[in-house]
Amino acid sequence: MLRHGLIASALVVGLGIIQQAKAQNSVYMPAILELSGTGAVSGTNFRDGMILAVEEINAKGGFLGKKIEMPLLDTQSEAGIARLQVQKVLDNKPYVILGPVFSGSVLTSMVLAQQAEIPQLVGGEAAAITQRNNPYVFRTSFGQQFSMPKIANYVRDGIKAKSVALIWVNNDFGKGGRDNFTKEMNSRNIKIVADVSTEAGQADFSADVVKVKAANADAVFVYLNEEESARFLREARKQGLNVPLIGETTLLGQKVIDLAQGAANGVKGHVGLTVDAPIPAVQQFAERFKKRFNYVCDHNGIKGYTGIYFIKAVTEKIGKFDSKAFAEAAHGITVSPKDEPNILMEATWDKNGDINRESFLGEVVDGKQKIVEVLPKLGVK
Amino acid sequence: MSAVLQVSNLRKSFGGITAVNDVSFEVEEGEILGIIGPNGSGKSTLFNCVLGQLLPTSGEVRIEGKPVTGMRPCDLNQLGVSRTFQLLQIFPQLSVRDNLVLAGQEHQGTMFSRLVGRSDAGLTGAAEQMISFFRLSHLADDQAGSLSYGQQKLLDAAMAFMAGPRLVLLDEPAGGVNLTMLAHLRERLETYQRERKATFVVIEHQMEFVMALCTRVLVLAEGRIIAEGKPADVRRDPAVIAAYLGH
Amino acid sequence: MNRLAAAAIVVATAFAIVVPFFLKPFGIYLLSLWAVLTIAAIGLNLTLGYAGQVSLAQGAFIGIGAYTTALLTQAGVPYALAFVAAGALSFAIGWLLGYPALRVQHHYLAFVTLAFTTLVFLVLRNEEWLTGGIYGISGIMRPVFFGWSTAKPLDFYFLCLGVLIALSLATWWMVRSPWGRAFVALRENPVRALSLGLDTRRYTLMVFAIGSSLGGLSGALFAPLVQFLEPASFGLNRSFDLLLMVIVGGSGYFFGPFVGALVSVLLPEWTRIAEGYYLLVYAALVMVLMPLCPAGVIGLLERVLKALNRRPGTAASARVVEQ
Amino acid sequence: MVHFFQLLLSGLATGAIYALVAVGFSLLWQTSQTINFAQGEFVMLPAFFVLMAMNAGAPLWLACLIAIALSILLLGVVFKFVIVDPMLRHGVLPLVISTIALALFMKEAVKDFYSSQAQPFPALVAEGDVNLLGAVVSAQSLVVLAVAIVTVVGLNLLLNKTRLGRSMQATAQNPTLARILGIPVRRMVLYTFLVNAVLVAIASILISPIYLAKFTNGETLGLAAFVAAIIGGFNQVRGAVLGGVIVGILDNLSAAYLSSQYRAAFPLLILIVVILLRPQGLFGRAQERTV
Repeated sequence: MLRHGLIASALVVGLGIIQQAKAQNSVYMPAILELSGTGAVSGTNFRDGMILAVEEINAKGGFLGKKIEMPLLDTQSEAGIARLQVQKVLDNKPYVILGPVFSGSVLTSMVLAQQAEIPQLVGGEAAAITQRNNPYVFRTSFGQQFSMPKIANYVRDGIKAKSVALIWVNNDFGKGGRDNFTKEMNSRNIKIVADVSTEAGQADFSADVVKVKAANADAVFVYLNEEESARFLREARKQGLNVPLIGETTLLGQKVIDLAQGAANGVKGHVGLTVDAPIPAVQQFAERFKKRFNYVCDHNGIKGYTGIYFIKAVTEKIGKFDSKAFAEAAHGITVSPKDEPNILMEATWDKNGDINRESFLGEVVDGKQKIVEVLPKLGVK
Repeated sequence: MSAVLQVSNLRKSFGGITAVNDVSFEVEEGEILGIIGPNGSGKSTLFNCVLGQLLPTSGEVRIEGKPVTGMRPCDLNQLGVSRTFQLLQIFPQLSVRDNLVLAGQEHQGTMFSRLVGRSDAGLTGAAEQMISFFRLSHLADDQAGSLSYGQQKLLDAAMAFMAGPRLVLLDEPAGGVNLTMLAHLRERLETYQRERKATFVVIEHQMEFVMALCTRVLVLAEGRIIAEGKPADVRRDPAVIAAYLGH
Repeated sequence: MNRLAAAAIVVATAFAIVVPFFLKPFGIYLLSLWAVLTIAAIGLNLTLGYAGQVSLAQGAFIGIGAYTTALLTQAGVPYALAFVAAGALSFAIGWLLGYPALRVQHHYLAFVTLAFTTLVFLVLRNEEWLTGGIYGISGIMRPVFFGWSTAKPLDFYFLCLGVLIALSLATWWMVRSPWGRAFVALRENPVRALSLGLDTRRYTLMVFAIGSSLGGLSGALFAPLVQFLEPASFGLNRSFDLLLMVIVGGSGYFFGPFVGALVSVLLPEWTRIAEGYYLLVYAALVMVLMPLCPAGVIGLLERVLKALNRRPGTAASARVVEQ
Repeated sequence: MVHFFQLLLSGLATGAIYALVAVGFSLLWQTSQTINFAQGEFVMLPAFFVLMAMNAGAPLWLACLIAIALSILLLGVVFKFVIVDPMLRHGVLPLVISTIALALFMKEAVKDFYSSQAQPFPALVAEGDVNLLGAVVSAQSLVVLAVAIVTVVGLNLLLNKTRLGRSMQATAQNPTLARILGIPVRRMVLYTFLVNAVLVAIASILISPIYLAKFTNGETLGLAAFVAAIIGGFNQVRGAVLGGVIVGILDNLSAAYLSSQYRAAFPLLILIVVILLRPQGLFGRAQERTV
């Protein structure tokens, strides 16, 4: 309850009683994230990644001589509140808006940022985000319309599956993945023999495993949040489900591996961003992150971290703090570790604001994620 | 002309126990019928059956010849039957005046007119009369809950009269009321009955009260009528004495 | 006391009209939200505060109203019609939801309505063909009346305020009409009410239906305000929140919902100093405040005023007592 | 058929968890008219007591004891005297608000001061699965089931065979009468709060290896237990247990055979039907006190 907590944010500000004091030599980049509610895990990871980057940058005196001022605003994982937060920070003329992560929240709030001509750096992965020709929205990770084809190809060529069972979590993340995956399967005429929806926070997966088992498909595509993935994997092992389990970062992440306590072994899939990537820069980052927040960061941590450095790179390129110029310059830009080491991996942003990077095919081998293949950037469309 | 209230072969049993056993009686217009009997003799059950609060197992109830067995209390009330309760039943948070207006409003106009019409449903006058009739004028604006027990009893009765009913069933009106207040209540009831030609049925323990008030008395024991007649006669009836002593 | 109340109303209304001119879009947005939620809270206060029928479904009715409006307007139906439809549909569903109240009371009723709310959420989420499912409905336009576009925050705020005032007056009329007295009777003593010729059955269904329709009408404004609907915004939390508004404002007091909605919107803001821990502080504050004024803010005020000059409460300001 | 049996078995295991939570829930309701909307969070929290104790170096068994002690103190004593008692005389609703706020408070506290990430939790029994006529169930689930049964049987013995228990029941059913009979009602009420605290602690320790300790665990659990308690019968320990099992199994069967998207709906539909047709619950006694 008490959800209007944040809705109320700065009614006072609205009333003009308190004006947010903006230090002269700082640049205002508010972060609007899922800090409580169902998205808290993603939100806090994303936040900590950004905090780490901001601390590093400010320690070196900021960029273009300005330090980053990054107030954190909670969306409570609700789109309505996310929209309010964006509306709120827009009253203070931000340079760039960071977040949110939940696609639903992004889709509602990005219109406002667009009207105000303020760039927005989002964590959402729903395909729709970059399909509304909004020149001010930029991703920090693959949209599902990029990651799903990669998985689909793997299912077809790697596993050589003729039929798949599909288990997904019924929120906007899971539903989006499920819809895109289904599309890709149909286009490769691979049959979907089971389509199982699960609840966020579900604990008992026996019914779902029974269904998947009964479908006896050549492969199972698992698209759940980390904890649910872990619970599913345990149940799957328990009932001796022995077909290849394919997934995304949320199935192969180190956290899932730890939580699943052994049940994750043999799981395969596509990983957009992972701290286990065979790239020194990434692993050093993972070290720093662990040291600073003492937990293993997931892909959202990397998204937040690299996102900040993306902004730094673009800004230094245009040489001024100008939101419009930023948006123009950021389209089609390629940031490579040569110029900005902390971008970790070379990345390109296309005309829609979609990001394009190398990604990986991974497999869990005795309790560790092993990268079996590096997938090159997609040909820039 | 037919009786105002006509009860024939009324029977109510809960599981094994038969609380009211084949009771029949009639009440003529303008009568004040008293129903007495030891505790658990089925007086209140009888009342609740007559008033539709309970559905009788068998038997029939007629109001002015019209069968009303099992009719909902509110519909019965619309036919001009109203009641008071053994345990106080008022609306403590409402003012005394609002209690009375409420008691009358459902007899004014239609559901719709009650929404769009005057907020007092044109009953302020009637309410004031009733209030002063029961000598509660000084309390008209007080919350009913703040009244003394006796005053609440008066209010309870006043509410029963508010809609000008033809038949009023009073369930132990004297219960827990001190003697002065009791005399006052009785005098008011008699006056009202005389003025309005109303018909009363009174359940009461308080013998004196019944003897003084009622024109006819009916004695209930173990769910059956064991005696009936003028107060004085009933009082001397050995069966009655037995019933009370035996109890 | 009444003169005092009148004065307060005048001042408050003046504020509601003048203040937004000095606000930035966000402030105006919040005031609009306050107005919209107040309408729903007034409905709940009618069902819960006056008639004593516990309901945890008001949030669901905002959803029903909002989705009805969004779907109809996007199908080309004029907003005014959609607005009416939202109210009517909620009225009908509310009437049906009233039937359980004829059988069970108090906490059981709360459980039934709680279940109802969750069921509505599931339908909104799962029936994608109709409601857009988990993705929700976006791009909801703000209405235009005879050339007056409410697209701008200020215009839309005055639409909300106008509707709020109109509905408040209607409700005010109803609670001081015999109906209002009948509703209080349902709460205070249904048995006696029945014996006084009150058709408690009809009044119960009626109060549920009316309360719900106010929820629906609030939803009809909620949709164009947020311009995006997702099932999650109409889950249990919303209903709990409205319950909080009614209780904190003062259950059974006409102006309770106005204050309650304001508090529920402002309180977290006061805890803002606590930075990341604001929700923590907020929850703590609620737990501390509840015992201090269980009769809500207005209840507290009334006690104070009573202490000053002894005057009894009337039907319009009678408050719930759970026996 | 094997599938069906599998579903039944897993449903039973999950149901046992709900049952543990539901029992305390209805105990509180009976003795103090407390509808504890924070019951789910009550189960979420003790797991973190255990983790904290273990981080401080305590062995598992000790950590569990500490956790139980802490929850008796915080979720029993403090909850009663600080949250419930001041609110009770104001009726059910304000208290409902308070417990809802409490739920939020506990969630936020764990998230802010421990972690927002799900934590692996040590299992009391060795990992391992048991195969019963083709259906597989993890040893943990069996333990949960066993403990649930033991607890409930024990509780029933306590309530029906001991003087203390009978006093508690008397208090639950008719405080006034109990007071007349010279039963120290207030102490009895306190006991039920302590019993609840112990139950949730046990539940927490049992399920966290399966659920993983996370601040949001209470949300789903609380609602399920709540539904279970009402379906089974709000005024009966036995009722709450059977209710829990019914919900657990029903959830599995409906997810597998009816609709996984609406799996959450079926228990609720049952709830509505039960309340309307048999308010005292499937296994409840008819004479239920109203608020």
